[in-house]
Order: sequence, then C-alpha cells, then structure tokens
Amino acid sequence: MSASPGTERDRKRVVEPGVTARSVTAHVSDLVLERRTPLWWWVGFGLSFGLFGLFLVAVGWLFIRGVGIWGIDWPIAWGFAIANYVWWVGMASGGTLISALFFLTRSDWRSATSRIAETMTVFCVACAGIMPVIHLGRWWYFYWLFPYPNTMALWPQFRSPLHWDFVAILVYVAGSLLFWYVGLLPDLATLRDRARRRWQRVLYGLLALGWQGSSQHWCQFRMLYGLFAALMAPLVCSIHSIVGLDFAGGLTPGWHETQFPPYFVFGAALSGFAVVLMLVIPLRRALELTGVITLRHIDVLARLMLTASLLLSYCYLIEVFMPFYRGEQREITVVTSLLTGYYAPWYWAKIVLNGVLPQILWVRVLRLNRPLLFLVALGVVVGMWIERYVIVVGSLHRNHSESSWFVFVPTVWDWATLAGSVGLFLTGFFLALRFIPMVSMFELRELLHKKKAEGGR
Amino acid sequence: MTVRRGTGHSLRGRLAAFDSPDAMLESLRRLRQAGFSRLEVYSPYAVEGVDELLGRKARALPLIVVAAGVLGAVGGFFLQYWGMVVSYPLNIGGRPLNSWPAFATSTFELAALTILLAGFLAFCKFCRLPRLYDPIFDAAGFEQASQDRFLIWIAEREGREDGELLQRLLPNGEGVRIDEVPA
Amino acid sequence: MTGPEELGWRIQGGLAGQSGRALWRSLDELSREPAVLEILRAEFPGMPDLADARVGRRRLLELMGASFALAGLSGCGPGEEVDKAIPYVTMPSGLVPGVARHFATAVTRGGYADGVLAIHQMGRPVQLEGNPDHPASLGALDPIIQASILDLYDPDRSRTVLHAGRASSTNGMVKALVDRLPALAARGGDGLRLLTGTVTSPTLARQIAALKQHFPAMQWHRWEADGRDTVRAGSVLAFGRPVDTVLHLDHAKMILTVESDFLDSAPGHLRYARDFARRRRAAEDGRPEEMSRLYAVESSPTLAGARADHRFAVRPDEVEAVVRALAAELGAGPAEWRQGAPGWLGAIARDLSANRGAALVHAGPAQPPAVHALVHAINDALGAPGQTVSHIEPVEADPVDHAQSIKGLVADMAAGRVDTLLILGANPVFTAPADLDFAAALGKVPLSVHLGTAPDETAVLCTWHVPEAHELERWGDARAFDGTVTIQQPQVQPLWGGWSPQELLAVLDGETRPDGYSIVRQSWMERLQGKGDAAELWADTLRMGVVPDSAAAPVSVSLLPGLADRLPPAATQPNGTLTALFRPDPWLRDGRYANLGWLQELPRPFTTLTWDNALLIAPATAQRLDLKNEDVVEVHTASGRLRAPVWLLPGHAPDCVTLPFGFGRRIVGRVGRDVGFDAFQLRTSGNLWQQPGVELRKTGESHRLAATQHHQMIDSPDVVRHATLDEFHQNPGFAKRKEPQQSLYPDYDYPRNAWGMAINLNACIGCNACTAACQGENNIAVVGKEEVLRNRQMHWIRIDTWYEGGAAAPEQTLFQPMTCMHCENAPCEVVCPVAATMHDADGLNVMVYNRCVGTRFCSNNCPYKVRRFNYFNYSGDDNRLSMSWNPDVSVRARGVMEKCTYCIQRIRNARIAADRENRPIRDGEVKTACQQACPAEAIVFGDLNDPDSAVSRRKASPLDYGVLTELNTRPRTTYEARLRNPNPELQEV
Amino acid sequence: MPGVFSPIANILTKLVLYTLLAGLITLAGGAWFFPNTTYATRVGVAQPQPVPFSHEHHVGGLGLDCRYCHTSVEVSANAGLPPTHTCMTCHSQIWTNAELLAPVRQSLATGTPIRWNRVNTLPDYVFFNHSIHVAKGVGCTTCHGPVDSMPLTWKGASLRMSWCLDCHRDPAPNLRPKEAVFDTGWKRTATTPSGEQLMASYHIHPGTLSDCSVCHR
Repeated sequence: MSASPGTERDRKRVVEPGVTARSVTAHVSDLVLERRTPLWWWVGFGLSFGLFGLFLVAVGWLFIRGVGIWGIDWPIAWGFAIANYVWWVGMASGGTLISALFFLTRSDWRSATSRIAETMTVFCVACAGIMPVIHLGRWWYFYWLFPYPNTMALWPQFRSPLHWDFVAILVYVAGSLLFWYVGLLPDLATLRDRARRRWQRVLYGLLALGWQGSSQHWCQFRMLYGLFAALMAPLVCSIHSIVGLDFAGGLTPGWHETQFPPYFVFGAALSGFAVVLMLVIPLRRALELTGVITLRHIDVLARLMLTASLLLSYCYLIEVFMPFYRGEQREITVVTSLLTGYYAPWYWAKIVLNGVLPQILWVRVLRLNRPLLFLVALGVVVGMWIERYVIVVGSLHRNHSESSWFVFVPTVWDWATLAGSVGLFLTGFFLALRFIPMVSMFELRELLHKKKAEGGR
Repeated sequence: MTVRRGTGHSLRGRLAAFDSPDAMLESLRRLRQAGFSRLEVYSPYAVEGVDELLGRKARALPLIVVAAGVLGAVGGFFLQYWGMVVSYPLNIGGRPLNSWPAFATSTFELAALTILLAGFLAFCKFCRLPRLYDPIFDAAGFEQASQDRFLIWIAEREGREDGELLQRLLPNGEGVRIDEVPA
Repeated sequence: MTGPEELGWRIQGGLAGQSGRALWRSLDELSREPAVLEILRAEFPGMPDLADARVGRRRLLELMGASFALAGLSGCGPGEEVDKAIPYVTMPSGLVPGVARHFATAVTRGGYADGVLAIHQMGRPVQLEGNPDHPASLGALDPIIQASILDLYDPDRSRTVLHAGRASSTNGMVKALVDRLPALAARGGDGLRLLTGTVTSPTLARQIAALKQHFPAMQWHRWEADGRDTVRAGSVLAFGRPVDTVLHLDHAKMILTVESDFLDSAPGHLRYARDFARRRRAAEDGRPEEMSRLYAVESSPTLAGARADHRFAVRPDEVEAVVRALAAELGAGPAEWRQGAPGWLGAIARDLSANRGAALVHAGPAQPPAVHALVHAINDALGAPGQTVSHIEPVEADPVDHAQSIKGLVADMAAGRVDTLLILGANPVFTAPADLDFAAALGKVPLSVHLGTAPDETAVLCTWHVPEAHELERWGDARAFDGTVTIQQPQVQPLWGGWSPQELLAVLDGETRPDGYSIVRQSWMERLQGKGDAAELWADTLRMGVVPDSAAAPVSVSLLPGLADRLPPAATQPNGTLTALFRPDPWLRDGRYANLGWLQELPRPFTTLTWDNALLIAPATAQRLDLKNEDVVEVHTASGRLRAPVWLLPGHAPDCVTLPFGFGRRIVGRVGRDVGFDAFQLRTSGNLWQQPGVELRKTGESHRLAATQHHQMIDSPDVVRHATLDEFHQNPGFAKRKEPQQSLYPDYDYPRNAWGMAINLNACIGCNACTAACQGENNIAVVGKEEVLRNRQMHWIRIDTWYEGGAAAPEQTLFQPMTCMHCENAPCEVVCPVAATMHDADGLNVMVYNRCVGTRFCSNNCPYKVRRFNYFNYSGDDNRLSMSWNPDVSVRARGVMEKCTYCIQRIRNARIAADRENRPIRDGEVKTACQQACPAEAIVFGDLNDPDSAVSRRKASPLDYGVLTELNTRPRTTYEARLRNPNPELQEV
Repeated sequence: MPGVFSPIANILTKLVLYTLLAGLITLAGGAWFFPNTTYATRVGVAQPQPVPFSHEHHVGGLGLDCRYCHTSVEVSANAGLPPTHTCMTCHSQIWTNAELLAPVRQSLATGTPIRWNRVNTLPDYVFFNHSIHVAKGVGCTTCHGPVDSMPLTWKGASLRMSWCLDCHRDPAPNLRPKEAVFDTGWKRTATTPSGEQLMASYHIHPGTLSDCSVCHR
C-alpha cells in the first residue's frame, strides 16, 4: 500500500487501489486479534503508565494537603486545574466534530479517521471530567452539585455557570461514550466472529451484545446513528459555549466577553483537529493503515486545522480590539498587560502557535509533509493550553481591584498534574489501540462498495 | 405481509449466502416476487435497497427520541424551577427567583441527556439487544455475515416443499451457497 | 466533634472540679485531669498519653486545633459515638453559660495604660475591647493591646521558675532572695538594684518607695528601649523640670508635627486620633472653618505625615534646623536661626501664628531633646498651653533618664558593685544599647532574678527566672497618658502560675507568700477611706475600670530664659553620607511582642510588610546606591555591622535609612524565631535614635519580603476619591459618579433591617486596628510568611495604601479600608454552584462555610477581591491555644472560602435579644469589631432603613460614594471621600 | 462454526440486567430512607447514663419545672446542665445514701463533675439558641419529646436541618401560649389561640426564618 502524492485524482483518493473489503476487515481485526503486541506499544504504554503514576501521586498529595500545594493564590484563585480542564474538553471536541458533523455532511474521508478521533474524545473527556473535581477545595463534597434529595433540604445553585458546566460535562461524557460504543457494535461483532481464541470470542461476544447485522439491526442502527450525530454536533458546540460562559459569566475584565462562546468553540475545534492529526500521522504508519488513511485524509485534516486557526485568530483580534473600541479602561488595562506585561511571553506564544504557525498550511507541499504537519499540530496543542492558561491567569492578575494585583507562579505539583493527566490520556488510548479496532471496518466496507459502484458507472 | 421480527426466529429455514451484495439483492427481489414473505438479510454493512424490499422502516425511533427530548427539557426546567423558586427560594445576588435565562442551558443539556439514553434504550429494544444467543449464530458460515458475505434467510413455509423452487430462484454456484437452518 | 463553646464548657467543668472557681488553670494541669483526659481520648482516638506534660500539651493543642479545623466538615452522622456533656460541680456565681460577660481592666504599652473590657465566654476572656469610660481608649483599641489576649494564651510562655536555666521551684527562688535580705539590710541595701521598664503603677511606686526606706542605698534603674527620654529631657531643657504634655487636638486648628507619633504610638494616641479625626470630619458636617490643617516635617514616615495636608520629607539633621528656624520666625529664638530655612517655612509660620491659641506643634520621641525644648518654646509663643496643650505632672513614677540609668547600672555591674539584681518585666540583654554589653556585665552579678512572661534572652542569663503573670492574670494598677489610674483585675487564674511584679517586690519585704490582691488593694483602700463605703467604692472602681478623678494634676511651668544658649549643638550630616534612623517596629515595638502571630502578620503601615523588618530607604537614595527591593545590604556603622534586606519607601527622607528594631529575637517562642534582623546590634547609648555616617554595602544576595500589597501608586484614582476643601466648596458632589440606575432585575426590598456600613476616609488614619480587631473577633487564622509570600493572607479587612504624586515625594498618602461590600447584586453569589453564599432578609451577603465546596469562583468574581480562601488547614496548623478562639464564630476548615460578614454573630445576638423583647434593634446596638476598635470613628455600621441612624446620616453626606458601582453591584458599604485642607500660600509654590 | 454462547446466555443476561436494575433501585431507596432510620437519628433511643436520672420521675412525677435544672434556657443559647450542687439541694436530704446516687455524692466530694452522655448534639457550625425559641412560644417538648415520660432521656427529634426548616417555614402549628412553654403535658384546646394568632402576637415573620444566617455564621 504505497502513498505518494501523484495526480489530482490520486490526491482525492480516500482509499488506495488494491484495498478490498476483505483485506480491510482482515487487517484491522488482525491488529487486535492476531498480531503480536509490537515493541513500540510496550514502550509507549510503559511511558504513559509512568506519567499516569505521576498523576496519582500528584492527586494523592493534593487530597492529603489541599489545593494549597498549587501555585494558586489571592487574587488568582484559578490556575492549572481549570486551564487543563478547558484544554482537555477542547481537544475532545475533535472526535465528536469529525464523526458527528462530517457524518451529517456525508464526507467520504470521515470513515477511516472517525474511530481514532472518537476514541481520542472518550479519553480526553475522561481527563477533562477529573479536573473540575480535584480543583475543588473540598473535592469530597463534589456530589453536592447533584440535585439529590438530602436531609439539608438544599439544592445546587442552578444559576451558576459552573453548574451549567457541571451538567454539560456530565452529558458530554455520556454522549461521547454512547456515540462511540454504538458506532463500535458492528465491528465488535466482526471481531467476535473472526476471533479464534476463546476469551476473545467471549469478550467481544459480550461487547457486541449479540449484533447480527440483520436488515432490521442495520435499519435501526442507521436511524439511531443519524439521530445521535444530529444531536452530538450541536451538543459539542453547546459544551464549549458553556465552557466559554464559565468565564464570560463572571465580570472579571478580560472574561466578561460576549464573544467567548464561539471563541471557545473555535478554539476547541482547532485543538481537536490538531490532536487528531497528531494521532493519525504516526498511527497510519504504525498500524499500516496508509491504504485507508491516505494523504487525502491528512490534507483534509490540515485544511480543517487551518480553517479553525483562521476563525480563532479572528477572535484574538476581536479580543484585543473590543476593549479599545468600548473604551473600557479596566479591559484596556488587561489587554495591554497581556500584550506587554508579565504574561506577554505566554500571550505571544499562543498567538504564534495558534495563529501564525498554522498559516504555512496554505502551501500544499508543506501540508502533505507529515513530520512538519505533526510539529505544527503539536504546536497548536501546546498553544491551545497556553491560550487557556493566559485566559484564566492573565485576566485575574489584572482584576478590578488594583491593590490585590499579583502574579501566579506554578508549583511542581501544578506541572505534575498537567503531565500526569497526559499520562492518563495516553494510558487509556494505548489500551484502546490494543483492544479496539482503530478503523471502522463496516463503514469502510460500505465505502469501498460505494466507490466500486461509482467506479463501475 | 412481511416479517416484522428480524431475528430470533425458531423456524426452520434456508440460508443463502452471496459474495456480492448485488447478487443478493437480485435474488431477494426474485424471492419477494415468488411470494416469499418471511425473509431476513444479514450483511456486513447496510445494503441499499434491502429495507425497501423487506419493507423495513425505523419509524418509532425518531418519535421516541423527540418525545424524550421534550420530556427532558420540560423536566429539566421544572427541576430547576422547583429547586430555585418553590422548594428553597433564596435571594441570590438580587437575581429573580425564576431566572429562566440562566436555566436555559442546563435545560438543553438535560434534554440532550434524555435523548441519548432514550435513543439507546429504544434501539436495544427494537433490535432485541442484548441477545447473546440466537439460533442463527449456529448456522454454518453465519460468521461470514459480519465480514464479507451477504445472507438471505428464507423461512420454511408450512406444508410446502420449496426446495427446487429455491434451486431455480437462487442459482447455485457463482458465490451462492444454500444451507438448511435447523430450528 | 466538639466546638469551641463546648470545649470551654468542658474545660470549665473539669477545672471547676479542681479549683471550684470560675477561673481555670493551665492546660497542663487540665491535661493531667483524668476526666478531661478521657474526654480528649474520646474525641481524639489514638491520642498519646498526656501524663507527660511537655509532649502531652503540644499534642493536646494540635489535637484541639485539629478538632476545630474539622469543625466545618462534621455533619450529623449516625449517632453511634456518644460525646459527653459535663456540667459544673458548682456553678460560679453570676455566670450564665453561653452569655458573654464584660470585665473592665487595663493593659499597658510601654508602661502607659489603655483601658479595656475583657469579653468573657464560658468564663474565659476571648477578646478585648476598649473601655469607653477610659480617657486613653474611649472604646477603641490598637492592634498591640488587642493582641495581648493572644499573648495571654501564648503556649510558649514560661511556665516554671528557672534556676541557672534549669527548672526549679518557687520556694527555692524565694529562699534565695530572703536569705540575702539580712546581709543587704546590714549594708543598707548597697548592691541591691532594681531594673524595670517605664513604671506608672502607683502600687509599684509605693512599694519601691517603701523599700527605699529599708534599703536607702538601693538603686532603681529604668530601661525602656522605645522610651521617651528625649521628651523628658526636652521639658527639662525648656522648663527646668520634667513634665508630660497632653495634646488637645479637639481645640487644634493648625498642627505642625515633627516626626510625631501622636497617631501611631504616643501615650494617648487613641484619644488623639479620635479628637484629630473629629476636626478632620468637620467640613462634611457643614463646619468647614473648623477643619484642622496639618503640617508634617519628618524623616521617617509616620501616620501623622500620611494624614498631613503638607508633608515635608527632610533629612534628619535638617529637621532641627527647620524647627529652630520656625522658632525664630515665631520670635521664640534668635534671628540667625532663620538662615537657610526652606522656602515653605514662612507660610507655615504665618499660618500658625495666625491661629494663636488654636495651633500646636508636636515632636516625636525620636527627635533630640533640643527639638522638644524648641517645640515647647514655639507652643509657648503660639499661646498653646492651656488651649491646645497642657502640661501635667509626669505620669511615669519618679522619672529618670533611662539611657543614663542603664548606663550606670551596667557600669556598676561590670565593676562588681551589684550583688542582687531584680529585673521586672524588662529584657535588657536584647534591648539595651549594644555598646554597653549588658549580657557580659550581667555575668558579674551573683544573684540576678528576672521576672518575665516568656523565657527570653535575659531570662536564660539570670541566675533566676520567674514566670510573670500576664496583665490579664494578675492584680495591678497603671496610669494612662493623662495620669488616670486603672486597677487591673485578673481575668483568669494564671494559666501557668506566675508572679506579678508587686508580688515579687513584696518578697524583698520579707513576705514569702505575697498576695497581689491585698498589695494592690492596700494602695487604694487608704485613698478611698472617708469617701463613703470603701468596699463599695472599690467595687465600683473595678467595674468602671478607672479610678475617679485620678488624672494627673496640671502644672504651670514657664520657659527658662536663655534657651538658645542651653541647647546642645545640632547634629550635622556631611553631604553624601547616610544616617541610620532607629525606630521601633510599629507592632513588635522593642521586640516584646515578637511571638504574637497576629502582630507578625499584621501589615505594617506604608510598607504592608509582614513577618520581616527591612531597611527602609527613599527610592531616590536607593537609585543612587543602585539598590532595589529585597536586596540584602550590609550596614556598617562605627559600632558594628548587620545584614538587612532593603525596602523602598516612598516619602522617606533622602540620605537616610530607617532600621526598625524589635525583630531578630534570639530566644523567643516558635512564632518569633528567626524573623527579621536585630537593629539593636547597631544602637548605641550615644546614638539611640540616629547614627550618622553609616555605609551600605551590597552583598548581591536577596531576601524575599512578604508584603501584602504590590501596587501602590494610584492608577485608578476613582477607587479612592479625594479633593481639597476649595474643590469641595466649588463642587460638593465631586465624589459622585453617574451610576447605572435601571436593572434587568426586580428590586428586592429589605423591610426589617438593611444593614450597611460607611467608612470615612477623612477619619481613617491607616492604623490597622480594624484589621487586628477583625482577626480576633472572627477567628481568622495566621498563615505564616510562606503563605503571605504566595499572597494567601486571610485578613477580612485590609488597608489599601495609595500614593499620589510620584514615589519620590508623594503629595499625599491615602488609606482605604477594604472589606466585603455586601453588594445587593452580589456577583459572588450568582456564580456559586452550591448556594454557599447568598443574601438574607436584611440584605447581608452571607457565607455558609459548611456548604462551601471551594470552587473559588466567588473570589474570582468579586471585583473588590475581599474573599479569602483556606488553601491549607490554616486554623488547624495555628498553634494558638484552642480556647482562645471566639466560640460565637465557626472556625473555618481547609478548602473553604471566607469573608467579612459584618460580624453576623453580633447582629444575630442583637437580633435575638431584641426579638425576645419584641422591639426593633436600636441604632448602635450592633457594633462591628472593626468599628468598635477604630480610634478615629472612621467606620460606622447600622440600619439603612432608619433615616436617623448614624450610618444613614453618614451616607447622606455629599462625600459619600460607592466603589466600582459602575458594575451595578450596589455595595452596602460606601466611603466618604477624603478632603485635604492645604494652605493656599503653599499650593502656588 | 457454532455461536459463542448457549441459549442459557440470554436468560443470564436478562437476570444480570434485572439484578443490576434492582440493586440500583434498592441503593437509591436505601440512601433515601437511611437518614430517617432510628439508627441514623437516634430518635427515641434511650441513652445510658452514669446516673440513671429519670425525667419521668422528676418532671412527670414530682413536677419539677424544667428551669429548675436548666437554668439559663430563657436567657442564653445554652439551656444549661445542672451542676452537681443542684442535685444535692434535694439529695442531701432525701435518698441520702441511695446506691444509685453514689456517683453524685462522689462528684460533690471529689469535685469531679458527673460526665453525662450527650443526648442532643448539633454540629459546631449550627448556632442554636434556646432563649429565643422559648421566648417565642416553642415548648420544650416540641423538640425534646415527651420528656415527662422518659425514664432515661432520649432524643425527641432528628434535629436535622430539614426538620428545623419544617418549623422555621411554618411555625404556626408548633407555637403555644407563653405560659404553656414549660408545660410538658400541654395540649392544644378549643380555647387556645390559633397558631396564626400566636405568630402575630410573637411578631414571628417566617419569611426571614429560613435565612441561612439564622443558624450558620
């Protein structure tokens, strides 16, 4: 399965010639069922698991001592935990957008990448979900946010943006899990039927719930998947709008921005596509999927990243422009301090990584240069974390009350939590690599059939 | 009349396996013309046209989902209204007790949640999942249905011997094989 | 789990058992009591055996601390574990469990008394408030006196008699002294010496006089490191005899202060602050002509300088020149003094003399005697005596020059002429001038007995150390700045045993079991004789907290002629050299309060520094020497050198640096250990207040200093608003702004009460009394330097400090107390996901600690940044004795947000009292802690629904404005803008 | 190739699913009901005491007034526990050498207080005040139960926040005329003024009573 940029037609190809339904099914399921666990997996998993251990230590110490181990202070009472949260939930959006939004647009390039993207989403959401809980001063009371009947006759405060966020993330976790699982059913059945070892047959048999692929099943399945896709697309936008409202809902200068909801959606999309790229580029080689994940996919994802980057850059401009347009003194103070103050290096780093660097993707050659593209995507992912960091800390350190102005200095525990959460994500993702088909086989079969039909015509 | 129950039949029947979806569709059409009503198709992906031939439509699912959505929205808003206005009204930052704009987002999210759950449950119900055992799994070569073959199951009709009729309808060879399915 | 209230209850029960009285003893004894032991075991499983008092007590404290830390978390879980309820054996008469009681007494500061009311909960004092009937307090208190309650409960206080540093017995000490008496008597007391700080106690004076009868050759030495020698010397220079001068600022229209301490620390400063503030508020009350004008000439910034309408930062050596010139201008000195007088002086002189009889000049104790003498002369020329100042008999008993006194003592000690030395409550080894080397001389004294509340530098070097009973534990008496006497009554039995100075002195009378009560009573019964029922009078005196008409008699003194010739030559400072100014730290004074966490963490005025002293220097001078904040420099003087971190202080005079002393204690409790540098090392008997010719050498190192405010120049003048008197006349509403009137939300109405607060920036002198009072009232934890460095201090009310007119010479310094504004549209409440903060029916912005999960969004969303968060288990880690917490207020746990509640506990108690009687709460019935403590009456709290309430009237003032109201937060706390009363003549300059 | 699972699998699946469902429901139900169990509330569970003091005998039988022992109930937040002295006012005359009272006598002799087992406890962050409740016509027995018939004292009510709120939101049913507050046997009769009338006379405004600041500081 070679993949070299050739004629226009080649570039449009989402499947390399020679790939058949049978070969795809065989290859993808053998990755899970037959293939010996490769060395790179063990290494990768080992490292991730190490980081995950770091996460456990950091959180353990946090639970013993309290949030004081972090750099957060007065007036900057929010720090890494919130930035991490927004970062993770943002990247999660990538999977949902690709598999939901582009399902609705019936994009043919979606099929091969949706599984990787969705799996990524599931574990990103997991990381995101943990952050707000450990962020609490008294995390052991997080359940007070549930409206459950209690002897105190008390309720959560539904007006709080934080509560909207709590509900949103809850729904998003449920949503992305279901969406991912439903999409897996037919492939799990395939694994069940191909598996030779007993434990595999039982495992995948259970997971497949007895999927038969009967016309009745397919008919219900397509309806449900369509409905879910139609729901998830707006849902993911609402999630990030609400995350934006977490800040816009407060009157801190720099947060109190009407543009925040779309701003955050664009940001989420950008980081989402970037992280998908970062996974797809190495995986298509590692899993020998170059036949089905072609340069076409890379190209499309790169273009999407570029688009998102442009949208976000527009928001960046507005962010700087608005305060001066409104003439709000305090907002001007915030912006100027961002541009020139203590956090200026961070601010400009975010501009370069999220706004400037992706612009090289206008050039096709560069776009198709995978190592370079990978680096750009990495830059964006880092840049998006920095963006959140600047938003959270930068505004608070120039709040309404000058006498309280101070800076935030992260501690080793802040970094440990951040790095650890990455470990948590990778650990999960590596396990998924080992036990779950990384390409949606049934969709590819359908796709190949369609292509054949078109080819025939 | 058509067979509603897609699976779980305890009827004797025959299973015709095809390599190509088109051949399967062709045969299916013939079978329908020949008056076979109790048919089911098993395929590695949804084949266009089958639903029309077998008259399948997932009418209920969208309705259920919409109903669930409405229910979730109304319930979700009521929950917030009840807590903030009726059960324990508090003056929160001078905001009105019924700050409905502030309740809107959660209302939407809760609607989405109910849709997701109801949708999934309804789907399981209609597909009769989970159903780990089904006689059809024991049918020879059925495992191919989830990979690259397209099966048609034909129920044995009471007091009729369709053997040679089927022989005619489903020309053996060129990627077609017919097996008896035991009850 | 048990709350503070409960605990008090139990411990009382426990003790009642033992002592049969309301007062209770030390936790040591307590912890040895089986009953209590079991309670504690029941409460803290796995608690070690407390039989070992040392380990036991510490652990006990930790555990108790823990119990409060956990208080917030506990819920009403399954009632399996049964906790105990322990009543008294015999109920102390007059005590009602759960009802606070007030007892009048006095606490001294540098010898001078401030009248206090000790508030008792469950039979133990938990807080001090000013005694309204006391002339020096008038109900207010400064941070130091407030902190003395913490001093009382300081776990590091000395507990046993020490002999040669080892634990010994009281009897041993008594015997050692008594055995000596015959020999001493034989020698007529030769070799017997007393060393005390400033003594105002009539009883002590009486005892010492009596001793002098026994031992004619006995000598009584005095040493007060932050004393008033220069003031005394000044009056001697001027009048030929020592007098104390009392200011009447309520009559003063024109004031000139020469680095005066009349607002920070002078005896009577609380009274002065109130009188001063009243005149400053005159304008807004419609009597602008009465508003006083204040000129300040100073080297090291003082609160008076901050409040001055014209402040002149002047080199130390020029200060005297200025005063001489002024004297000349006003005809109180030879004309040649006028030479080289600064241009602005003339205007001041004219202004002062134009207000003859309504003007006064005041100089601080750091000024040389000459300045004080000149000030007397000037005041005379201004016709001040009898009008704005009055001279009274010295309040200090038998006043002497402390520097000379200690010099003499050390000389005799070194010469071996001292064989018995009693040191009463002084710590000369730490505080005495460095050149004397007191410690070495002390080694030559065969028998030295030290009486002190804590084992300090002196205690360990004396042959005997006797634990001193805290002023709140003992009988005694003391005089205020105007001579008024208060009889100090014990509020608890001595926690760790302990003697009063009176008792120890009695031993020299041969008494082996002296009883402070009878000693003090004796001093007064004879005075009360023949004035009706003595016993009743005695009781009344105790209840009132002042001895009626005991104020010192005014004396009429006249200037001795030829002052000019008698003045010692003025100090001079060659250009380009530096002078070091030795000044007491505003809170630690001479270091005696170094172990009090409240004071260590209380921001110093101007610098907002905590947990450190720093070498203060003018920004310009620092620039010249290429120094920046936190640089560590080595200070070289003739007498030695020390390392100190640098802090740039706007408004500091050029070419000089201030070295605050009182830090760098070597032998002190856990809190004060290794904090700051010891400036006493450079302070010599010759140059107690300033040391010319010092040199700063950069070390290249730096030392982190924990300041609580990091931005002090005004970049948004709108938060703190001010104008000159003229501007005010032209535009009375200058402080008002257009505010958002309409709101999307329907208005809530608060029919019953609408609590609100008005803070008057005209009155506020930035003394931090409110911050300290709040800390005591509301169980605010001390967090320590590390946490303050992270900006995690917990004070609910902070004093924001603003400079205007550049760092070099700020035209003015503005103080603004900042605390929860109780916004009606509170932004904090809306963002709390668990409704842990909300409004109540009286419009209070309430915080329910035990509902808080710690999202901290409320703090982010608070525009005033007045919410504080428990990042760690601060209250649990705080090593104060558990029973010193205020049982009326929850002790906050880790992970919980907290903030000013307008002292909700006081409001609730008033509400309950009022409801019991079916009446509304009266205006002034609820006083917040900050309001109570404020000497300047800057803070007024009350009901906004009542148009006649004090607070409503304040808010009616045209100066009234709210901070950040453009956010439509509708704060309940508003401010009265600051007015300045500058001299038009000088404004043109 | 035959299928993975045998027919039994389907039944098992159903079984598992239904058990899970049932388990969930029971768990939720349990969480709902547990707080109301006597185990959790201790309501009606007599507390053993070092001295088996009987309110039934002293109040019900001898008709002692509550305030005789709980002296500060009208003026203070704490009702007040009687010091040993109070017990001995009578018991120095009667039952002077009863075995049961040995601990009391010993307490007075040695000066070590009697350590009763607490019956009613509130968490530290709840600031309850007896005096105001008594002043506003809330009878002792309203919260403490039929004390006059308690041989050993037990908790009269759960003292849960929700329980407090029930009354703070609608005090009327729990109010009595002032004179009846300490009357353990009091019953509402035809002549007693209605709750609403009492509320008016006591100036009680329920609107303000459910404020958090009423009990939490």
